[in-house]
Amino acid sequence: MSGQVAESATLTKKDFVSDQEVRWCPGCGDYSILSQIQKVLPELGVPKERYAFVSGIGCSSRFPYYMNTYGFHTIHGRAAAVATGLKTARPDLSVWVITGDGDGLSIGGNHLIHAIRRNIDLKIVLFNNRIYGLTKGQFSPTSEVGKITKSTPYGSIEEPFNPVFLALACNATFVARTIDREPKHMQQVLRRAAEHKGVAFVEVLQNCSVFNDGAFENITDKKVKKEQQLLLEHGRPMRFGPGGEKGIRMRDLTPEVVTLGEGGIAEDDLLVHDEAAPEPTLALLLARLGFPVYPTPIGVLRAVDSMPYDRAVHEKIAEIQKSAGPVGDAAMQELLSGRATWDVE
Amino acid sequence: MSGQVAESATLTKKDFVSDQEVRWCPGCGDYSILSQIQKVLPELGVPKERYAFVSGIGCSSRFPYYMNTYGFHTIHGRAAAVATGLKTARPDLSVWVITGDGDGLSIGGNHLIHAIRRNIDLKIVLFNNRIYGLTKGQFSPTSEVGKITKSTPYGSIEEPFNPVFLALACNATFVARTIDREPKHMQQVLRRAAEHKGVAFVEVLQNCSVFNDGAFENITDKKVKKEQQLLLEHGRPMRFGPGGEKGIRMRDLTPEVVTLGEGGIAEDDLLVHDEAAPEPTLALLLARLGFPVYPTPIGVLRAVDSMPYDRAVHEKIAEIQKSAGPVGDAAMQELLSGRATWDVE
Amino acid sequence: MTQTVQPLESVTIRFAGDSGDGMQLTGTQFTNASAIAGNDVATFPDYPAEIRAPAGTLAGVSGFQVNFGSVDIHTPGDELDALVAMNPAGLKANLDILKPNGVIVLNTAAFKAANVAKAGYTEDPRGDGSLDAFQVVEVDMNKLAAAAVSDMGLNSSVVGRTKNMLALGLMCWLYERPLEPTIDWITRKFASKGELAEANIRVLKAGHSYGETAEIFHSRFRVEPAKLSTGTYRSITGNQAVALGAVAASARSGRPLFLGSYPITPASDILHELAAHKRFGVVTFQAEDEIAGVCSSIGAAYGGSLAITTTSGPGMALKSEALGLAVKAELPLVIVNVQRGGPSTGLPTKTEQSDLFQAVLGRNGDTPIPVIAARSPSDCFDAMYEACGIALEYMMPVILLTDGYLANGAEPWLIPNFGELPQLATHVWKDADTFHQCKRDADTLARPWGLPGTPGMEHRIGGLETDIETGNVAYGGPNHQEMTDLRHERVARIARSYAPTEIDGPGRGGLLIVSWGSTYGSVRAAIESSRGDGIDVGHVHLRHLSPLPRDLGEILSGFDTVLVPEMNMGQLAFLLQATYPVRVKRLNRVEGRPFKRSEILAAIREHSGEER
Amino acid sequence: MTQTVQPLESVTIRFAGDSGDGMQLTGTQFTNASAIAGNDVATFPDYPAEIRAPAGTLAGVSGFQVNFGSVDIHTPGDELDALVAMNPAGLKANLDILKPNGVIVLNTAAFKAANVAKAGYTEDPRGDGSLDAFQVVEVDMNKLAAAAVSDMGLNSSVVGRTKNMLALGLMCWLYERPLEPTIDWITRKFASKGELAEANIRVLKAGHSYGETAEIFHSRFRVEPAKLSTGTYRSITGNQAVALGAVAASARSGRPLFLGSYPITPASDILHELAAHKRFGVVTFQAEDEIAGVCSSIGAAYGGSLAITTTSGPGMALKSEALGLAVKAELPLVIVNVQRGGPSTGLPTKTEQSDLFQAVLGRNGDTPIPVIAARSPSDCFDAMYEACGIALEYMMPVILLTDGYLANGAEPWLIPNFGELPQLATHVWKDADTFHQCKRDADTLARPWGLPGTPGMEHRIGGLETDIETGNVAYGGPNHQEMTDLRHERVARIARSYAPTEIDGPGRGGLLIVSWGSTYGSVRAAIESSRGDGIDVGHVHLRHLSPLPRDLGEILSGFDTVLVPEMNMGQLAFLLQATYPVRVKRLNRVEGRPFKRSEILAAIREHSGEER
Ligand SMILES: Cc1ncc(C[n+]2csc(CCOP(=O)(O)OP(=O)(O)O)c2C)c(N)n1
Ligand SMILES: Cc1ncc(C[n+]2csc(CCOP(=O)(O)OP(=O)(O)O)c2C)c(N)n1
Ligand code: SF4
Ligand code: SF4
Ligand SMILES: [Mg+2]
Ligand SMILES: [Mg+2]
Repeated sequence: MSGQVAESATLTKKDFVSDQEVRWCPGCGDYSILSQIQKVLPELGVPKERYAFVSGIGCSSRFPYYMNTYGFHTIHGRAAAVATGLKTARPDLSVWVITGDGDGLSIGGNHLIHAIRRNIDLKIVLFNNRIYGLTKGQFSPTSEVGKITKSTPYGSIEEPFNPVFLALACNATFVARTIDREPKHMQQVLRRAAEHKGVAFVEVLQNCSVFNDGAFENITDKKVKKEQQLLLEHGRPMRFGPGGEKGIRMRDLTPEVVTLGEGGIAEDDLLVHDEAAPEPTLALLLARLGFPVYPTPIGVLRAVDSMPYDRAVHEKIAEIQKSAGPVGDAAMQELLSGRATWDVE
Repeated sequence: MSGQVAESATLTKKDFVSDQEVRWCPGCGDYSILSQIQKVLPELGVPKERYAFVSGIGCSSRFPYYMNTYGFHTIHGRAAAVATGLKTARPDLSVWVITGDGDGLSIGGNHLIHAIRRNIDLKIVLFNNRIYGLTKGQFSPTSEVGKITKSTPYGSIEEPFNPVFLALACNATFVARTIDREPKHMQQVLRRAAEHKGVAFVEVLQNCSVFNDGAFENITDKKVKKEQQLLLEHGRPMRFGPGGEKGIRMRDLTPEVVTLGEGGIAEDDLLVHDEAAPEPTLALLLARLGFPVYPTPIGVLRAVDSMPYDRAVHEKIAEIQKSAGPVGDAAMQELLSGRATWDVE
Repeated sequence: MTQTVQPLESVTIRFAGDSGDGMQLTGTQFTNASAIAGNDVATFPDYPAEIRAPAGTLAGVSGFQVNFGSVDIHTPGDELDALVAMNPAGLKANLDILKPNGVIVLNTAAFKAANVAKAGYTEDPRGDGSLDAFQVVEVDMNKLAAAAVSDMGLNSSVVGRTKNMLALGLMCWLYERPLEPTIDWITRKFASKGELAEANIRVLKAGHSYGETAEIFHSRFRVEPAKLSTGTYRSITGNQAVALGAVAASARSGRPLFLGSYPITPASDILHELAAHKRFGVVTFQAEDEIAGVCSSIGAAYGGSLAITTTSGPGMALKSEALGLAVKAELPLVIVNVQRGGPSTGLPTKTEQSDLFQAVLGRNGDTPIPVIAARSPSDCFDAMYEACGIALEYMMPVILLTDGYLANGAEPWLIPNFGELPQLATHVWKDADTFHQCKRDADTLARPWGLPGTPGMEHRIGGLETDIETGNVAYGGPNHQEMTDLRHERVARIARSYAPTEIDGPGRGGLLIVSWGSTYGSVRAAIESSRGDGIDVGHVHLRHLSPLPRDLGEILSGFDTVLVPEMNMGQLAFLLQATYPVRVKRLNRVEGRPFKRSEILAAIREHSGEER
Repeated sequence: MTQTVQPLESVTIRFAGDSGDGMQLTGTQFTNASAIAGNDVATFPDYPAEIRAPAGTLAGVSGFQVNFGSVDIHTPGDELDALVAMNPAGLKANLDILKPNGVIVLNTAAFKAANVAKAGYTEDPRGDGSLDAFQVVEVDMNKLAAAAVSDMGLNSSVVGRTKNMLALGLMCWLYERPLEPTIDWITRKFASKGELAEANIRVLKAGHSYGETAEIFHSRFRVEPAKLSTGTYRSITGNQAVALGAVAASARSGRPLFLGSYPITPASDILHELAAHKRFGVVTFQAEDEIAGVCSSIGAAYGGSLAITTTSGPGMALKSEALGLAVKAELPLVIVNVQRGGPSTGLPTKTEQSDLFQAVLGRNGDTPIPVIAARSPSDCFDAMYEACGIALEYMMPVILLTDGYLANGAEPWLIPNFGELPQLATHVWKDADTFHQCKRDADTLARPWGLPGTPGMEHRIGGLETDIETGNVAYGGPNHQEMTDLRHERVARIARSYAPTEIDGPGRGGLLIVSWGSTYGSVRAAIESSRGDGIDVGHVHLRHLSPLPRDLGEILSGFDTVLVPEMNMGQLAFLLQATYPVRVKRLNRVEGRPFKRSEILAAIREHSGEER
């Protein structure tokens, strides 16, 4: 987000809670995401009125109604496109896109990849529950092969998208992943996303308690999470496991799970996370790790600097305006007249 | 392409030339692509009537009219979606998608990435001229930053897509790149694409002589091509340069241009191409190489086996039909009746 | 003990509770039991757009209304004879449509102070006199359910979820419905979870026994079987009927069925239903969006499938560009639009008829497409079958309009004999020697369907204008005029094949009602009532919205007043006025529900005095 | 030598050649020279959909027709006084509209046997008698051009590309047009390529001198300046005028201009034009598709911009879903549809008026949107300015229809005084204390425009139905009815502000012609002719297609016959009949070009005998 920092020191979570009853199912992971965003926003030093939440259609996309900020619940799949216009017209706002795996990756896939490619300074939070919730349980572009749903009674045969992987292929300047059940981690990631200048793409693994309950259990469950989550920290070697006894090492171009101490493996042998690497090679490698062979990377995969689109647009305009001189009635008249005129008397 | 091989031994290029006058500009790279495809098809052992060419809208998309095969010139951006339906309904056909950088990556981006993700057995040939030709010269999603076009009189500020990189992020099972000016190479690549079972994505660097002349000069020009093109060959070390004296070596995760012999570097030190690697790591790395730091990889970046979507669909149907018994009037009557009926007398 | 049994002609009841209370399922089972008992039925499922809006609130109320009778039933009923309220919100949301002295069965377990407040009551309605005009029956459904399964050792949340079966059992007792269909269904549904099956069945029976033993009702009610035509029936919803119509048309035309679709309420169930019919060679493709849905179908049609695509209003809007391609390329295709409340996302779970303009006129260019509409849930089968037939016979896209009410509503369906369904001819061309893409059928002007894969018939089609003789791309003006005229003529000719328009009632005279789509039932019901009152009016119900029937103009001119009731702002009325020299009266209601009989009746009374 | 000079009232000439021959540019320069010479002008650029169709073929012919005169010029002319044929195909493609005894100037260098054959001639037309009825002037343009620059050492392909300047110079001589405007333009265009500038200027002058010195014409022609209103003029195309209208409306409303658009013929030039106006704070966003084009504009409108989106038919179809959102969310937005031939991709470079249905009725739900249309290239400025004004005043999307003919056609424009353009008011709300999103303006019923970034006015909007009082999501039936009624009333009220409808000619009587959009010119021309013949008919030209003017019904009822000429199959005719108790006569022509005066004249003659 851009915009000056105003006197917003006194904002609290409460300021971001709207008067609308929250209408998600009991146990839905969306509640946690709402709560974390409401907690993080007051800390960012942005005046409340500068926030605008734009969403598409889906359970997740009801989000803006619950935020006491400016909000626009648009149409299915188009949040990124609407937000692109809003942010390009109004770079002073902090514009957040709330979308689902269906909204953002199925019908809205094109707008998403183009918004990321352009590096529009949007904070895109994709609630990935690997299902269409609002339409009552069809498979989505992130559903796993073999998934039985209302529209795939014999099991899905489609290879799913990996959202962070796809975002990286669009040259995303900020890519992260977090989990509905990990409030602290989510807050950290959201804060980082908010502070990034340029597009920030955040995938949140979100449980749909009604149509896809337990979809992420194998990595989020308390009992396995230490084994199954690889917490990324910039500049730190990649360790995981209950006591941090495991790690990731590279063998040529293939990452490998190793146990520290075994076969003489020391921390120095491990891959070190570098979210700021100019090339996305490491981030791409990380994006592909996951259950069952690897732990699933959680945290910021990539964060690099690049001029946001919306700022570039307005800098160019300002530059031209500066050199062309003030725009007044005379300039307008000149514009209307064009180059070649003649008089009739 | 699938389908049995019929007696098509006698087919020649001429059989694939339609009676329509070709209406591209003089010097357009599209002519070469047309010619190479017309040369390759007769060699594939597929009966002529099994070929169907589906395109969107653009100069490139006029392609089907010039092929004496079945052809469908659809609407802007939707070729991949139309072809998906055709191939899924008719796996016996060899279905080719002809698209442009605007048609396939701008308006049609979503259908393209989903077709690739699903591994539908389509042969997708993307004519990348980094411009909108048919609408007379606006920038496209592959145009470079700074490009001055009709719609960007002050230069484009958008980071372009890298088509092969994007395709790889959709888990493409076959990805290749070739050049309008390199007929032999293009033929090889097209043949490989045709023989691949599953989606084959081929980017052709194509010169638009009217609106973007010379866009690829810096890698395709005779004078520089040996320096600037990295010809990929499966299982072979990556060498390039007029006498093959240069090569690509990995330094941790970063590829590096080296000169053989210098500093004791031998062929063994070079990266060896492996198009069949189960993980796309190498292909992703290659996809990102290019002017001015690296030579541009040309050839097959990735080719791995995976069940095509259309085949999976029909195998499932066949399996169910086998176990459920023949479908006749009785089965239809059962279907209409459903589970619970009652009689009124 | 013995209770009296009171005979009734028809009854309307509604189950209402939280979105999580299983009301849709309960209502469906009660409907099936009623149908199997031989009644005619009509249903109205009515649920919120959220999956589970906050428990206990008005926003979260899910309702299922069913009207069943020994007479012809045309609508789900204007007013309720009985309301089953699983919680205070379910009561509050529906009290205004309960008849005076109607029955309220309420679950006392849900009338805790907190629930009462959540429903927006300041006081418990059971104590504030607001229910005095009704017969209130208080039942602690949770307790009775728990008792019925007390020895099974189930956890309490599982037990809680069976309470809808208690309500169902009780209502089945009250209206003498058989339990067997529900028991069968439970057994099938929980086949792999024997414990759940047993629990549900026990609670169902407990509800029934409770009616029998506890002296809570003064009498039971009997609704004799309706005098339906003889034959074998099933209960069917509009969405199911559309799906079956497509499979049947595929079988009868010999063209494999392909559905390219993107889920959207209230159309998704067609996709779900067809996805299960792989045995019949059905290919379903869940596309990435509606555009890919229709485009994949266009591709499949090009390849020789009977191709269809299903959607609702907003999705239909997205398909409009591609429909132009189907028109230009002359490919057979059926587009089903299950209409819902608009504009924009609007009221996604509520019914409306406001996409008629879009269907008939909503495309760029001069791009006519035939439009037909279904009138009842079971009629969706016939309408779909006919739509497929027109598409194949005329080689063009056809739009079928249904709506949310038809899609989810159920009624008894006299199962057709598959073998007697008319064969559907196609224009698949086999002979390469005589093939030319512009050689048209003299009657329908359809072009031949030259399928890829056929040796010697290679040709190209596309969205650019083409020469009328050669099929090659052609930009000439006179040719474009001829092609445009041809496209109009091709559609216009369809009307030649319509049966003469049926007029219910007098063929000329004072008032004529013209209706289309799902208003059929309400209009029929109102006209029957008005005839009872001695007011006879004519009624034409249109299946074909475009092209309109050739004899319609003359029919309209035979009446002094034409009244068009629609669940929109007057779209058919507009089309009629544009087409015929007639001015029509409009009755428009967009309240997300079918017309009430009484609303139409009032309009009949008003306008039948208008003879000049 | 001296030639005679023959005075003429108006002249129509056409430049025709290969797509690569620069005919559009040549025609444009001739037009500008004519305008600067004080004539009224109308132009008709007519080019193929391919960038460079095969050289020498009929498919590759690009034409530019211009009609200029000392009298009011309304159309580009039915028939040609002179045809400049740069090659045999250019000759063949246009001979049928050349007047008997008309002038043909042809480039002999292009009449090689191969070219003659490519054009589809079996014999050189110069020898087969087919040109006998015309005055043929043969000029070896290539040779003359080469001679003019022989000492410059240019390569021959560069020289070849100057031959259009030879033709231009020659025609300027023949019609006494000044060369200066063209010389100025060449100088600017090739500012950085001095050699090219010089070559082009030399060849242009060589053409002029050739006319002067070679005895090829019997006389020159003089067309005196037209009696236009006094003031300063420029030549302007419809696309330019739309762009300027938008910038002016932005300046006069104080809202920054945002254009989200995707290129499409014939609308792309509006994007090109606006992309150049960053100085005026204009933000142009070339979106990934038309949906993103309109959605980004919706986002910008939400953020407080004067947002517009520009497209043509197929792109318009793609935008229809999002337009529903703009209606529901009540955001100001102007959608410009530069119509072209349909259906589907159709005739991308040809004009048509067949998107009227789509504009007025082509959306899901009951979703009214005001629609206005421009009638001439320069009128696009006023129409766009008005569209922006309505959008801002009523807080709703507005559709502006132009077409391919208006978009590319040029005419003299009396440049308005910027300071005198009406100020455009907006509903931007500043005061948080009094803000409520549902508090409507009593007159327009517009909601306040509460811009993000304003402290204390945080609120949510969206595409679901909302409560009329609170603005919260609401699924209730009666509320939906009220909101639907409100949306209709909001649009209906716009008609209150229209000036009384102007009737050209008698206010009642026999025949009334009702036209809209670009047919204006042809109808005016025909009516002027018919008046000359003593047949006086009334003429109403509609700027507002929806809502229609309140006084239109009465006007229509005052005539015996209403004739509606349209470049479509009768779309306005249909809307009029639907709205008023009137039956209209249709004159429909879809040939990818404007009506000829003669076509309308014939219809006037036919129908003016129809008084009853
Ligand atoms: C144009 C259009 N197509 C389809 C729909 C129906 N629809 C609403 S939400 C949705 C998918 C929701 O999935 P997701 O984005 O994953 O959100 P979730 O409900 O899972 O949070 C669909 C298909 C719609 N509202 N509009
Ligand atoms: C729906 C729609 N939008 C826009 C267009 C206009 N259009 C036609 S081709 C094209 C882009 C062509 O670019 P590309 O795909 O790169 O093809 P090329 O001409 O360069 O081969 C556009 C924008 C259209 N025909 N239809
Ligand atoms: S359906 Fe799933 S995603 Fe939607 S609100 Fe319920 S639990 Fe959450
Ligand atoms: S405009 Fe460019 S891409 Fe199109 S035909 Fe001409 S040279 Fe080829
Ligand atoms: Mg989801
Ligand atoms: Mg291109």
